[in-house]
Amino acid sequence: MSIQLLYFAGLREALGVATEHLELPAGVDTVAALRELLAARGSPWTALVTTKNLRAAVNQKMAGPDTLLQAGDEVAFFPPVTGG
Amino acid sequence: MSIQLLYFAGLREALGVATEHLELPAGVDTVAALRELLAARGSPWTALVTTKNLRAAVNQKMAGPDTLLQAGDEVAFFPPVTGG
Amino acid sequence: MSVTIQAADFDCGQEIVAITKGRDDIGAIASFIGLVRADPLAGEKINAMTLEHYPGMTEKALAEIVAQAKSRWDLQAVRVIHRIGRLVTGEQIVLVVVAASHRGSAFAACEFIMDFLKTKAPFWKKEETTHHGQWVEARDADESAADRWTK
Amino acid sequence: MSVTIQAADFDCGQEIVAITKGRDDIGAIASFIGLVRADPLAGEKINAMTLEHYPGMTEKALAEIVAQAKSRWDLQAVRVIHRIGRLVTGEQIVLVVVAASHRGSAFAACEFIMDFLKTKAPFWKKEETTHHGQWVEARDADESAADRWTK
Repeated sequence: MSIQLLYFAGLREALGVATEHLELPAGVDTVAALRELLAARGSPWTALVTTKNLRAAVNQKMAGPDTLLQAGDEVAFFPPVTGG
Repeated sequence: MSIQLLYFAGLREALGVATEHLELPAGVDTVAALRELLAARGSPWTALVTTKNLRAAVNQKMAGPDTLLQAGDEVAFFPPVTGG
Repeated sequence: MSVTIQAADFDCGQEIVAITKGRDDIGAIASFIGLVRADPLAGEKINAMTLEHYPGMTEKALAEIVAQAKSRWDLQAVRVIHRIGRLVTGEQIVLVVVAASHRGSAFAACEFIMDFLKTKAPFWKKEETTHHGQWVEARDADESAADRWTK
Repeated sequence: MSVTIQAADFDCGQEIVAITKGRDDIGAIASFIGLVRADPLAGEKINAMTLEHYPGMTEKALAEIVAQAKSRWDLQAVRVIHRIGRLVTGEQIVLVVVAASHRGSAFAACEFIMDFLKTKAPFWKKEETTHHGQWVEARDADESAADRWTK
């Protein structure tokens, strides 16, 4: 299944990528598994597992490591928010 | 000794007086004694002792029953404040 | 001048501009506006109210409240405007603007000033409907609100 | 529309007029403005910051925060404006205006919205000095401020 990925702020800059389409291999169906899959690309992608307090959102709602992924999902990774 | 008296809001309306100069008789030298003196004028002045939570200020500072009066003082009586 | 008693209306935006103009050290501005509400009174709706005050003492009381706020919190600017005279429903009565580096201090000081203004500043409101006029009674809730700061 | 994300500046006074115009039931308006402060960074002064956000999710998060505030307090109107893009020191970043019958609700809801906006709305600040740029780190104090509302 394919998903849409978004990266924001310091993470976006570290990766040098803001968005990508990704075809998920079988078995990668949670936020935690997706982070491991991306980190396996090597530096700078290891940030997906090493960044302190990295946040994830699935379909624009905050998500935890166990949140299940479905085809067509919009998944975003970003640092803790600092607006206001 | 003589003092300046001021009345505000509902009390001013009840008394029909906003300000007066008053020559204090000997022995009337506290806020409490002044209230008794004024109340002794009879209705509507009894309000000075019967009004619930009546406030007093001496020289524009909140005063209690025991606050001492001196010649030339400005003494004000008024209901609890309701601004804002 | 941080405290003004006036009959004229005020503009919160203009007062904020006056406080912030040319400064780059303010991080947070909390403000409060009180308005005349068309509450029911004696079976009718309130049309207006008249604000009476004690000239001289009012200014001193407000200056003292602002000084207390400045001693409790690290504030960069405080502006208080309180109107007097007759105001119809929907009109603005009071404005308190507090500028600080951080929002916690700005919010706390703004609420503190309002709580003490409501219980310590010599203003009195007389509400009017078409057929009635009545002096507003002090609310116990306002005393409680002010008391919590002394704990 | 109670929530707006925009690059343009805002006027607190105009927003308050828009909320109160033609109404006579509002007694209290609490508002908050956050500004860009010239704090020190890497031995220099901050000149500006750039606000990034997550289009779509930001609007949803803010609408959710406003809905929560409305469910906790009896509010008559809420207005939130958050700017994005590059802002220099002294510029306004965020505005929250809350109208209610009584001041306690207005103050509490305004502070609640700011606390949750700071921890739940997907905005990120990058500060810049003449020679440096640095993403702002989330403050533990902001998490604590938001946590107190869940007690």
